Amino acid sequence: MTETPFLPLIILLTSLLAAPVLFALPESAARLRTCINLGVASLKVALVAWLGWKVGQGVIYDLRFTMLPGLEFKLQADPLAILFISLSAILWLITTVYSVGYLERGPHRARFFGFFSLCVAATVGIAMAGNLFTFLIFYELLTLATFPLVIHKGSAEALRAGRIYLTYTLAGGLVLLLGTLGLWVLAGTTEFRPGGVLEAVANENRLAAQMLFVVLVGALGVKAALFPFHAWLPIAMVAPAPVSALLHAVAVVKAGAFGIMRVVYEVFGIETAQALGMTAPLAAMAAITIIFGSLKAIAQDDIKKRLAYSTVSQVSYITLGVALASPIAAVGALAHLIHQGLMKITMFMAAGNLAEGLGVKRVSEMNGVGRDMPGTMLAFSAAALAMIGLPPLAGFVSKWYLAQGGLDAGASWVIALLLGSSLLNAIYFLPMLHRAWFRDGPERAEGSAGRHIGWMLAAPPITTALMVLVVGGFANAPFSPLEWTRFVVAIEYQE
Amino acid sequence: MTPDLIYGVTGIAVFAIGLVGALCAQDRLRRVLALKLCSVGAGFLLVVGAWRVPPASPDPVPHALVITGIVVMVSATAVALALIRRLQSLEAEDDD
Amino acid sequence: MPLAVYLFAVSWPLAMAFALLFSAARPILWRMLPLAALPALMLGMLQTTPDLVSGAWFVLGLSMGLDQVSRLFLIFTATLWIAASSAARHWMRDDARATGFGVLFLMAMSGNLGLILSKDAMAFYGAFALMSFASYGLVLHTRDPGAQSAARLYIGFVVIGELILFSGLVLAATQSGSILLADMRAADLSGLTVALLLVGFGIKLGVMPLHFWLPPAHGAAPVPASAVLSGAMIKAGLFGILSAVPLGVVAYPDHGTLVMAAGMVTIFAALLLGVQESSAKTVLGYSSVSQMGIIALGLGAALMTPEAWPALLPVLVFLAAHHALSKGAMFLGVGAWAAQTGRVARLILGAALLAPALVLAGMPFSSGGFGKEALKSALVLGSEVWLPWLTLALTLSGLATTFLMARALANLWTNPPKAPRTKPEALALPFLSLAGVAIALPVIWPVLDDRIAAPVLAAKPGALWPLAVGVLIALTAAVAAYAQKIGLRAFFSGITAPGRALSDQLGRQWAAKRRAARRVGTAVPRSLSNHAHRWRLGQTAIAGLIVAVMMIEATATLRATQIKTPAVLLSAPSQEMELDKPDLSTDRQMEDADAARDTFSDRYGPSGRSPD
Amino acid sequence: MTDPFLLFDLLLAGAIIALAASTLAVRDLFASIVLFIIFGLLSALAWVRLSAPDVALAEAAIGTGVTGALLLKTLHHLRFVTGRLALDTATGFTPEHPVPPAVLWANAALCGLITLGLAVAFLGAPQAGPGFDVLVADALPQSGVDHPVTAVLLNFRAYDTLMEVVVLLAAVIAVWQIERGLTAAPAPSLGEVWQGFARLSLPAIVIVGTYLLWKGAEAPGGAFQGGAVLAAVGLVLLLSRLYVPRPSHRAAARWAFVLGTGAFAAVALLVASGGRVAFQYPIEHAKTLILLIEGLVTISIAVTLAALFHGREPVAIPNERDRDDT
Amino acid sequence: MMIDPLTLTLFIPLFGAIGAFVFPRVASAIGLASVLVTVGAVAALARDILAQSEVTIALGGWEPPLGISLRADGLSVAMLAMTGVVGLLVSIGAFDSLKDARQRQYFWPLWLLLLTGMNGVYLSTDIFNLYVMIEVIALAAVGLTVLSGTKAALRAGLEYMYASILGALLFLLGVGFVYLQIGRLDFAGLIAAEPTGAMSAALALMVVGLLLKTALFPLHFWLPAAHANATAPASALLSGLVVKAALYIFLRLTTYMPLPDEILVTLVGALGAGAVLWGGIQAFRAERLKMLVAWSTVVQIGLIFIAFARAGQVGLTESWKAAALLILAHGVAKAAMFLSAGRIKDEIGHDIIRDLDRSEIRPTLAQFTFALAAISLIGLPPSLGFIGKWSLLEGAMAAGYWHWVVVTMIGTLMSVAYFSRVFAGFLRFDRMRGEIAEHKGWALADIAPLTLAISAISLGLMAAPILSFIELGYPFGARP
Repeated sequence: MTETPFLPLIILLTSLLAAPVLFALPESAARLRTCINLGVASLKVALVAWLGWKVGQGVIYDLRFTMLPGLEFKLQADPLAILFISLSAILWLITTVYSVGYLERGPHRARFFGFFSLCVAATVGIAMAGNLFTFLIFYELLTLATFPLVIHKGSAEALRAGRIYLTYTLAGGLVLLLGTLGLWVLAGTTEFRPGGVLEAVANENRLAAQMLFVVLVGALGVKAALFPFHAWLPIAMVAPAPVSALLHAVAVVKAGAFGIMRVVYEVFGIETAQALGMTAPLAAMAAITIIFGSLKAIAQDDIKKRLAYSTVSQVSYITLGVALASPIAAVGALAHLIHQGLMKITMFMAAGNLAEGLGVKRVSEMNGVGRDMPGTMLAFSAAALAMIGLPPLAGFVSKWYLAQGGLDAGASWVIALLLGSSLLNAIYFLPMLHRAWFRDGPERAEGSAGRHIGWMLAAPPITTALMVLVVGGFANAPFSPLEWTRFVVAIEYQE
Repeated sequence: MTPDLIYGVTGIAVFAIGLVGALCAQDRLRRVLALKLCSVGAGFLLVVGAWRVPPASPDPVPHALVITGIVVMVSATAVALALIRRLQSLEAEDDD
Repeated sequence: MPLAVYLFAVSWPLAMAFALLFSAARPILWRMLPLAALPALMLGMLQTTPDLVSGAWFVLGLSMGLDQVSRLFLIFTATLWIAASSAARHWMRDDARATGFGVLFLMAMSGNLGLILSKDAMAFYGAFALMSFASYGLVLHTRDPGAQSAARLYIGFVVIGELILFSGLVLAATQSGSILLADMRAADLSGLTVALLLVGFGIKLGVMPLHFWLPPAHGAAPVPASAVLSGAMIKAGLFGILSAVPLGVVAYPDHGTLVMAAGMVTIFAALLLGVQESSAKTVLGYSSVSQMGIIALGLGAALMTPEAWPALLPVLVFLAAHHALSKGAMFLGVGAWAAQTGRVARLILGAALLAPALVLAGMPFSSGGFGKEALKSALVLGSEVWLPWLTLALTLSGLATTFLMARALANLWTNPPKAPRTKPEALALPFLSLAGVAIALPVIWPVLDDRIAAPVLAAKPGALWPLAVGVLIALTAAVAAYAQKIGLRAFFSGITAPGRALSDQLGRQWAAKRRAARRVGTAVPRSLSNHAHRWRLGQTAIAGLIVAVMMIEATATLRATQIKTPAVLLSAPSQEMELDKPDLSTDRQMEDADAARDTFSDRYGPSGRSPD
Repeated sequence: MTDPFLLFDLLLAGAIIALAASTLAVRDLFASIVLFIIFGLLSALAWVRLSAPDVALAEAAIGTGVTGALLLKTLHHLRFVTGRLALDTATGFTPEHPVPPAVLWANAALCGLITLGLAVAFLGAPQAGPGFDVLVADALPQSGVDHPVTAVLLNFRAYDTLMEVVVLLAAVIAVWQIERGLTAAPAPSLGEVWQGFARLSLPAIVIVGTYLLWKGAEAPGGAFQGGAVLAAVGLVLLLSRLYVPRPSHRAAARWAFVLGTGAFAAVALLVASGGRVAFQYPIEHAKTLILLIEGLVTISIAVTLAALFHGREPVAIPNERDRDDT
Repeated sequence: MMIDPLTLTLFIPLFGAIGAFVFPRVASAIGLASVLVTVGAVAALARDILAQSEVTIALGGWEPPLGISLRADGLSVAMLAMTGVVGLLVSIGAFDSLKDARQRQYFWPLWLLLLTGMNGVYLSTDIFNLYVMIEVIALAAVGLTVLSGTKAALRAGLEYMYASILGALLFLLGVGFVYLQIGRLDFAGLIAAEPTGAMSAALALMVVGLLLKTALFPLHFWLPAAHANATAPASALLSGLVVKAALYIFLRLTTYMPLPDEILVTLVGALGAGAVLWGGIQAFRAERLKMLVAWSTVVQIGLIFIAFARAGQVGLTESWKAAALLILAHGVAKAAMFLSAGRIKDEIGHDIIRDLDRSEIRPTLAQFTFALAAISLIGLPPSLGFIGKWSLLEGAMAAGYWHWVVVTMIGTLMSVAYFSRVFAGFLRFDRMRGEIAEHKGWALADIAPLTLAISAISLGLMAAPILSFIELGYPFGARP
């Protein structure tokens, strides 16, 4: 059943068109800007919900537009895309609220929100890209839109971080371009198709297909912060808290992970990828990243850096789940895409609140913050415990499926890996909670307790923390991310 | 040995001399002169091409082309020389 | 061999000890120290057949000689003593009490060698006592409180042991009617006698619960002394049992049960006690205790079932030699390691230390592995009830030894024993030689006596996994302990430290390279562009390009003309032909254009005007 | 060897090459320019020998005459601004970092190779090969003029000619643009004595120029040659200070510059509006139109060339007489 | 009384130039109006092309080879359209930004003559006519180069003049050889020509002459100074449009002449690679913003030639399409970039890259425009530059010419490197001495480059229609 194909386009355009308007607004028109921001974000959530409903009913959206002979710009709304856009739409709304509060009196707000909007548009585009070519377009757009956000502070440090970020991601993008071209030349199409498009090529020219896999996954691995390419992520921490939150939870790293998913499932096809012998190395890479990221996280004292390394580790769960080539693991991976986003955004916003409200930026300064900011720290704690994988929180669900999937795929080492990783998670998160709740902090004088953070800063992390609870606690309920994930996996595995 | 051969080679030689000058000369005026020699050389080639063994009259088209070329060249020379003069003035002002 | 030779072998160290009292002779004697045990070694090597000589005049009649077992004991004991004295020579170079040490050392040596060569109870007992009491001085050598208490403990046990042993020997002599050890061994000794003998020798052997003296003494004595204490002297206890107790002749099931139980307890209790120690040498001492537990298992089995004895004997001898050499090497190695000042030397020696440690832990294809497996197969002949437990215990003993070795090495790292720093490399040599011998034991053994070696070497080479598991757990424990010590965060950042250091290093190098590259990168283009500008290379390029293109085109043209007939080229095409061609091509182009337009219209629909 | 002109040809060719080489070789710029003028005249002679009198005329008048005058003026300017008017010689500019001789020799060697290649190509090309002869001869009756060169210039390839005039226009605009605001420009002057000569010769030159223009329709000569000769009038006027451009003349000058171009283009376009294509003169009016165009173009060329010689646009210069030099 | 748009395309700017010259006071108005009308004529022509796929007019009713005919096909109309639209927007920018009355007075006639020349080039089918046209372009362009009247500009202009004249004369001599060999000068004659020595010589001379005018490395020596020192609108025209004229002629000649030998194609590609690398290095070293942009032009020209050579002789027809896309992309984006660079310079007062961040005034819109243009020049999606680069890489990969892929990739990375220097200058705020000054507001001169930059990006979405359009009339010698 094909319906008017414009709904995806409208969803894309909501934020894409909001950007120029936001750019054009004068710096002083704060209220109007907030209205536009929240209005568009809410509209988008509504549209996405509608889209999700329709897709759930089996409607297929497919919008094509020829850019070069044979090469199409294609937007589609398959269930996998819905999964990712819902995440981005909802979290965008929440982050927008948070950003409005965070940047209340900061400079360059017009620029910030404009690029913020573009960034989300790019994410939506990535989600709905119907072929690798379209994906590439939005992937690069994402790089460009996030760069000004990363260097928003305009300091030398921020610029250095921005340069490193740009170097990594643009180089990755260039390699992705190469890979896309390679795909185009080899397969004659860049279409995403469940089951992949490369089976014939893989039989014919195994080496070329393998190289293509390495190139594509390597390129996407840059944004997914896979082990040797992860260095930009902790450095990009100089960005303002909402940006970090968005970067880590939704936009950049997820774009990479999502891309890997698309490439493995819909460009190569999981069977072809396995036949090429490429999934095992990928799983190994992911495993290394998981452990490495956790170990690095333990050594960090800067809260945001610790969270950043935690992201390096956690995002690789997704890659791992994809690489295990088991439908159950795939469910875990997809669920983790959502769950990690919720958990990590909570933590980053909480960290931002600590910095804003109390000036606390280091773990060693966290003593007693639980008493000073109970709401924020409760949210943080919930997310941290979820990360460790305590039932019934969200993190547990995805880890459970990953472990099951590991067994299913005959890779029992995954269990050990997950246990080890959870242990490491505990090692770096629990001390934070211990400090926050069980240690007495320095006396913070009444007046100097930092500025009072408004509800716009306080509410978002609590909201997302609640969502962490809900998606974990009601994982099996209809319309939960997990259910949707199962739906997606059934398609990808063509069951 | 007919005139067209002689003058054709002459034209090429003149062009080559002009080319050497254009590439090697460092004085501004001399470079203009060299380019002008090149244009004469090119003119020679066209005129030679137009030549027919008398009593046949020559092909008029190349003649027209060469005339055009000459006018174009004088225009270009004039602009180049104007530039040179202006630069000379500016540089002289700086020296003062 | 004449008796004189035996006497010489025994008294030569004594003579040296005596000469050492004279200061003038000391330098040369210290240099000769390694030679002290050489006659005994030569004797052992040369006297390949059993031999018994007597001198009726001495005391109650002296009998000396060698048999199959004692020869082997002599050889490894002498070897160990030679290595230890080589080490002692350097170890004691600057020691204030070197002379005293030397004298006592030589006396203990003499006693040790003497008891092996003795064939009668009197001589044996005398030599045994000489050795034991001389060793007291060795234990006490440093005179510090630890040494004093260790020595106190030691001497207490020695005294009691000597007393019990004396009673035992006396009873045995009575019951057998001979003072010849061989006769006692063949007699049907009473249970009490055997018990006394076992306890007396057991104290030397260090089997629990008679072990208390051993670890502190080993820890307190200077390294060369520890080496012989642990390697050679406790084997004297075993030797005594082998010589005096009628093993394989009479069954003593109760004794056997007790000894076996003690052995099993020893193996693991020593582990539990040992890992708590913080001195490497003490831990090594416990390891000796634990190893003696293994030997006790063999002894117990033999006591219970005499039928197993022929199979057990070679194994026990082999185990004794194995332990003597490896443990001696370990002690010497520990000393040598501690004496090293250079980082590299320590690293090398540390690595070398792993060799005897692994041998002790029963690495497959080492003497430890063979010994343990051989013991297992020999025990098959023993009590069936005990067998599974014995096998398990033996297997797990590898684990225990591994832990102890790991613990010892860890202690060595954190808490190295005091050591002289004069000639560190000289101390390394004896260690390395002895370690070499220890490793090569499975090869040397059949050369010495292939009959006794055959059953041992026929055994399986041993299993790796106990060792591996032991190492793993030990490492884990070490890591955990370390982490505990420095704090978790510091620990984990420490784990990544090498990576960080490496990346820092790489980063620095990279940065340096980058700086250099940047210098080059700025200088080269600048100079290039300056020169290109000054030399006006652009102008040259014009001429160069014309030449290049002309040449390329000329070649292409030549190639083209070779294909075609030259006649076409030379004759100018006629005017008509010239005029025809463009028309044709124009027509063709028009058709093509239509085609293209059609495509365009098809593709973009109404935007292209229909070609009406 | 039967041709008696062969020796002449050879000598002339040798002289031309020698002059070309020495033009660039001599150190003194003035000598260089003079040699160049002689070279140009001899080239014109050679072209006459090649039965191209139109080209020869154009080369002599424009390529040599006007160009020579421009070069001399520039040299004068150089001497003026560097304060070396009194010196007899001008050796030109010596760069701070001279190009190494090796590079120069490399250039020369490469040029030698190029010459060789071109010569081979030339000798390999068909002699008196294909051309437009027949086509022109066939079309000449419809062109409206009798002289084939003029027909080509103003009818068959009138588009080229229009663009050529546009080049001239572009040049004068560019020159005015370049020299705008330049006040301290020397104006070479021939002095009072020449004014008399000028008064006498001017009418004669005007007549010659107009004749050339008129003749162009059926014999060698035409707009460009005529224009050049008329431009000589301007030169003489300017040099002798008989005519001093004033700012008020600017607008007129502009009109004069664009007159030819504008008229040419307008005619081309106007004929196009009548269902024809551009430049397609109605056969009955062809001669008239061509003559009209030629006449206007001649005026424009003459004024433009004179303006190119004069350089900057007319500006008010106080005490102009004081600035006279030479 | 309808005059065909083809002719109008040529004559309107000519009359405009005349008008703007004669009436200097209203030069701007006349100029702007003429460009606008020209664009209209081009649009009409484009409509004709869509209908007939090519339009040919024999001027004066004289068919070639005697006469000269004008021919418009997809490619030439695309070039005309690019020239017209970019020119129009640059004109709008110039309308606002040229403050000096005298500059304005001369800018318009020269620019309109330039437009005449370029339009002439794109419509011409006669190589001698092309010679005259490139001279028109050369003189007008030199006039624009030195519009600012600074010494640096004059020096650069003079060097440009020498290069232009020499290039044109080489071309002229080539024309002479063509005449010697085949006795005619029209494209149709060229197609029919046999390869001979004279044709080889002609080709060599014409190709090198054109490369000199296009400023392909190592013949680029005149370009950076000339483009960097001109006033902003002039730079935009010179960099965005003028070099393309010679490139276009090169394209036509290689299509019509019995050229392309594999080695020659490779040579040209290698020179392109040299341009990409050397230009990239120099752009990275550049101290001034406009100099950086000028070097980026050298790089882009190199890229276009790599596109030409991407698949060797076999894929030449297809390769030209990639090159054509890059030509269009560069024209639009570079004009935007020069205009915005000029705006930045006007607002800040200098264009030293290192000190851009010291300024308290941040012309954000111009900076944004610059960044957008850079996106297209770097070749990031979905810009037209990206599409061009995509086509380039696709062909090179399909043909297995990996060296061109590598060079292009390196060039792209280098372009990121040198442009990010500029972005850092835009976005750094911790080196200012005072507070950020209030943005002066938008000007017409901001709108023009912004429009250009946005088109450079969004034209990428229309690449397929553009490609189909430029194929109309088979300008690439495609003979299906």
